[in-house]
Amino acid sequence: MIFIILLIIMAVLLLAAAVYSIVHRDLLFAVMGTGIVSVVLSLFFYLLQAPDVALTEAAIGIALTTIIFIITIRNTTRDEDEIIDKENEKL
Amino acid sequence: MKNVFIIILLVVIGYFLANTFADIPFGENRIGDIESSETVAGYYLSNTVEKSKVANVITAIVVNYRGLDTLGEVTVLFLASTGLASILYRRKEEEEDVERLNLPSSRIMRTGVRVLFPSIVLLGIYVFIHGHLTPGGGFQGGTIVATGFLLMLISYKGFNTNHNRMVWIESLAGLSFVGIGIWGLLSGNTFLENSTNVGVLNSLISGGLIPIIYIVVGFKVAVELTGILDILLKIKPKK
Amino acid sequence: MTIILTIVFTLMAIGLILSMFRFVKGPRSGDRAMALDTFSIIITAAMVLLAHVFERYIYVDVALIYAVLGFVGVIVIARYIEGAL
Amino acid sequence: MMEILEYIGMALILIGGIFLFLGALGLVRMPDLYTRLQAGTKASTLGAMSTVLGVGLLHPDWILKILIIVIFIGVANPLSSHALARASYRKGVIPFSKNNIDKYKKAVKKQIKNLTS
Repeated sequence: MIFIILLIIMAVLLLAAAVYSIVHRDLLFAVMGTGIVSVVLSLFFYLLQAPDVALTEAAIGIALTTIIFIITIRNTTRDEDEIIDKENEKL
Repeated sequence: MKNVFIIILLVVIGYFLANTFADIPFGENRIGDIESSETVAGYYLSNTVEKSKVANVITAIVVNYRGLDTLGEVTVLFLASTGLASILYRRKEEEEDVERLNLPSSRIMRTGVRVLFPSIVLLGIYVFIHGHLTPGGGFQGGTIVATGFLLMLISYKGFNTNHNRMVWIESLAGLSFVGIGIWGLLSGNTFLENSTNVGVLNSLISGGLIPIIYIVVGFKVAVELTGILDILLKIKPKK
Repeated sequence: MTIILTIVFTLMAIGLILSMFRFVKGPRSGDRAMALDTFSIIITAAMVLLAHVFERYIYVDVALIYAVLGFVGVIVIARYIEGAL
Repeated sequence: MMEILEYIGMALILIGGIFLFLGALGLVRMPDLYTRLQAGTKASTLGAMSTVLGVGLLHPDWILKILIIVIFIGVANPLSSHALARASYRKGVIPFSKNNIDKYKKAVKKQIKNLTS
């Protein structure tokens, strides 16, 4: 029973992170969203007793894809300074 | 005129695709019973452990039965790395001193990375040496090693990778993969045939050629990914 | 024994939901990176615990690699935020 | 002997679960980034180490890999948290206004002066 509840909670988290990473306009946050997607997906594979696939997802999805995307964002553009200034004005 | 041509082309392609898909039976169990040894999955599950002495059946499928596919995957990775290098490597000649990092990292991070780097590389090597016993294998181990090198690259300014040595390692690894395959042909079997059955099940030396192929793949993937990350980090961002 | 495992898994699931909340809401990139870090560390602990539930020694390997690789992405994000990459 | 080890291991797992939950709760409840970093790192590091050690006590023949995991968590998690805090401060995120203590400001100013000169 607890197993099924865990699976449902994880599926909801997976969908939330995926939708977040599609919808959000800031590229860095979208990349973090894909990171969370692959973290939860890896736990999914692990729960379904496929450790090989879980290992691949952990090695490639979390580390390598995130890193390559962030280096690509560094080489192109992403506006964050405006966000920080707005937040500091609020405080 | 152009649009009419496109429509005619799409209709022809669609007709042949529909014909092809109509032949595929939907809703039937085409894999068959896994337990019976007449289907492919059943053959793999029942014969792998006895014949080639490999504890991890997935490894045997990836490297032994579908070894030619693995060769193709490694080739794709090699082509991607080569293409990236040939596009981006020219930037270095235009600007004299390419600085990888704008700010130095803190002393805490440098010390931590110096502790973690050898252990991460060792863990990656462990993963691809034990590919036939535990989950993981060449690709995963190579990725972990490349991640360790990336940590070094982003925290130390003076850390550089030797491109000549990397090219040599990559070429040797690719050559020995193909060489193992051709050796199978020369000894009277098929390409990449696992012809030597040495060792006992569940020990480090078992499975014949499978651990050797995984070690070769691990070195190749690690070197290629490190090269890709190094080249990407050396581009100057636009201000 | 089983009741303790149930309690711990429930606590972990609530923790995952809470850090997901912080990830969605968090105003700055630092908050979101922190949520990602907490996510990956909770899942590392959950994987080791699940290896105990499944009684398989091999499954610990996956958690080991997780513990190593989960933080590399966060460090790269931090170096990018700093503008030092 | 084995039963005592099992009881200790189960207690460690329970403590670890509670601390993981508290870390995530602190991530939601704390007012600004630095306090959130503190809650999310200290509590969840202790929780994860304790859970993993508890599993190691339940299965004494797994203890080698378990110890390696514990050491990795203990080194890696504070490292990433430190990098995050430093990056956010350099980027100009202001600490929570109720505590007026900010000792890091002087050090950063001195370092920036050294870098530019």
